[in-house]
Amino acid sequence: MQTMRVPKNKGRRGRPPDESPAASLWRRVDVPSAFAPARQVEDRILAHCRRLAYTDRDLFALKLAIEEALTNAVRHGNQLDPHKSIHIKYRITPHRADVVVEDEGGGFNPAALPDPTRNCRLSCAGGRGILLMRAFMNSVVYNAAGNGVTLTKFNDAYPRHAGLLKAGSPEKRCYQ
Amino acid sequence: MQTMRVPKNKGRRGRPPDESPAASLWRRVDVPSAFAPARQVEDRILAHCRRLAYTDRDLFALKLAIEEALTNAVRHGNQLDPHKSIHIKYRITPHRADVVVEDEGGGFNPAALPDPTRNCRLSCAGGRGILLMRAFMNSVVYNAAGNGVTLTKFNDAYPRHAGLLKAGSPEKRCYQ
Amino acid sequence: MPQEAAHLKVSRDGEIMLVEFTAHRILDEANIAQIDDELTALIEAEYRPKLVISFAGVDHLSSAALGTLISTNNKIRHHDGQLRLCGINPQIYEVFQITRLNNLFRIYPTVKEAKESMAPPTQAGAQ
Amino acid sequence: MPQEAAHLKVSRDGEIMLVEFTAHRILDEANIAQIDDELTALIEAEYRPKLVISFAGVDHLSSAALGTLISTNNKIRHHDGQLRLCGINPQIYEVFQITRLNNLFRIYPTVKEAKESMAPPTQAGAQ
Ligand SMILES: Nc1ncnc2c1ncn2[C@@H]1O[C@H](COP(=O)(O)OP(=O)(O)O)[C@@H](O)[C@H]1O
Ligand SMILES: Nc1ncnc2c1ncn2[C@@H]1O[C@H](COP(=O)(O)OP(=O)(O)O)[C@@H](O)[C@H]1O
Repeated sequence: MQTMRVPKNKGRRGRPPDESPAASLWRRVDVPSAFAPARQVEDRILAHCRRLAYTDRDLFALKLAIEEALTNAVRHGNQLDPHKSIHIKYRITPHRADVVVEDEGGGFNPAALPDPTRNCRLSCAGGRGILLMRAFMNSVVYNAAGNGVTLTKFNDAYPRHAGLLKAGSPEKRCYQ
Repeated sequence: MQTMRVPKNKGRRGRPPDESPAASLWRRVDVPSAFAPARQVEDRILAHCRRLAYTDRDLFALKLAIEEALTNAVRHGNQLDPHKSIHIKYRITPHRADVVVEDEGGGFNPAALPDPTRNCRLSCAGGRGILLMRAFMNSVVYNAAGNGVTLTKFNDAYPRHAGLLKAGSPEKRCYQ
Repeated sequence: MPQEAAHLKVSRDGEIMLVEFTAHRILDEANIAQIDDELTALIEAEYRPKLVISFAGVDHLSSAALGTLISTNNKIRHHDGQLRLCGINPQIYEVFQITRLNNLFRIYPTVKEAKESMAPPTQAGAQ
Repeated sequence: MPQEAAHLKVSRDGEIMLVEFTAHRILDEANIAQIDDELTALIEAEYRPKLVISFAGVDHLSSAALGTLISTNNKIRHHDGQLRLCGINPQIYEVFQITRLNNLFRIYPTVKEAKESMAPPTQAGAQ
């Protein structure tokens, strides 16, 4: 699995990744760095996807990936500092959902993470969040600083993409 | 624990680290990259130390550290290639034993090793050789390339050093 | 006699304790920390803990929840105990496969099979 | 009935197998690979292996030997078995302390204490 990083000039808290005419569909919400307010936004995103007839599997995958991204933003990024914020952007269309989660921390290098699936690491308690995001999303892209991540999930029920694009092989697609 | 590296100009298979008048005490032996011939040299070194009244603890420590260095040279350095050699140099005096083990491999960066004593790595089978060398020697110094290591052990029974220098705190001394 | 705890429902069958979750989702760090405390208390009260954890009714979990399961497993093994998981729905089972944790945990379809996989309390003396 | 193997001496006391080393030194990669094979065979022949490994007479070991002990421990735990180490001399015990493996293994001074620390085969039915 690999991570694609946004080029530097699109750095932290820049504009949303898509500047096409459809960019007006982006919503932006800043919430205090805590689980409860972040989860309200998550619930809104999922409700939106449910209305647009995303599959149950898509909803499971999105919930899981957004949870992991938010947890990392609160814990690793903002280091549980209640004075910091999380910046969430999302764009939901009938065929794809993009969710950007940014924190106010110093970021990290996702390419340097150890592989938690190696036998002798199986009994280590942590380090599986990013693995799960990558496995369940169509694409997981960190910005250059590492303090923002864009999750993308296609609606598996949307005809145009049916068969063409499947979750679980994010390395095959890179778009921004 | 930290590792001191020899400056680059003393690079691989250079001269022994000590070029003082006592340098004549250095012995050099090249052996085929296999455990049996390497261990003959090891036995000679230990017999020498025993004759010079090194303590039992010193002998245990030296045997352990030399074993680990040789194993790493054969396995990781020369990658079990029987056509390669191991280059051993040693200088034994009544108060200190220096042993240099060099292989013909590409080396590595000892500073980048994970810590095997962390709880969640305890059940991983490998990665304790260098930790043990460092703990049992007075000094463990890798060359810049990482394909040669100099082990130093003081004779604990030698009066001049008694009390002054103790095994198990290699970071406190750096000499070459 | 079932005991009620905030996040876990625990019932005993001889030496074996069956643990069920009271929530459908095991996601939140704060809840997970409490689940961890409850599991630790359960384990430490036993000489050689035998736990079956049922995921029946659980439809979401996070990597933090996996972390708690792993440390529970480590504690139980250190006390020569046994841990079995069961009732994991297919979507959550995928989480175990992706992380390869199906190789760490002993996972059974039902509570019954999980219990049967544990040794009887007496090997010779039973019946 | 003690069985003789190349590198290990194995004797049985009820459910418990006592493993002793025939050499004073457990250093050599080749020997260690064979020791690993012998231990694996022992474990796989048991339903729920209970091993006491005695280090009496062993005066040297290497990090490769520690690796074999760790993977033996992993296998035994995966089979819900129990492993105890004993008879470790002070110099070798230092190796366990430096590596913090004294936190992974259950270590006892003598074979007797190691055996006693394991559960009796029947908990209620004994005597
Ligand atoms: N937003 C972030 N800011 C800084 N570091 C992060 C962030 N997200 C992840 N990390 C780093 O990546 C590591 C792996 O993250 P993850 O796979 O989610 O597992 P876990 O959170 O259990 O450690 C974290 O331990 C942390 O060091
Ligand atoms: N001579 C060497 N040449 C190349 N790599 C080495 C050498 N010695 C050690 N290493 C590297 O350092 C790692 C740690 O070595 P060590 O602590 O002895 O543990 P182990 O040999 O069990 O892995 C090795 O896995 C290897 O990657």
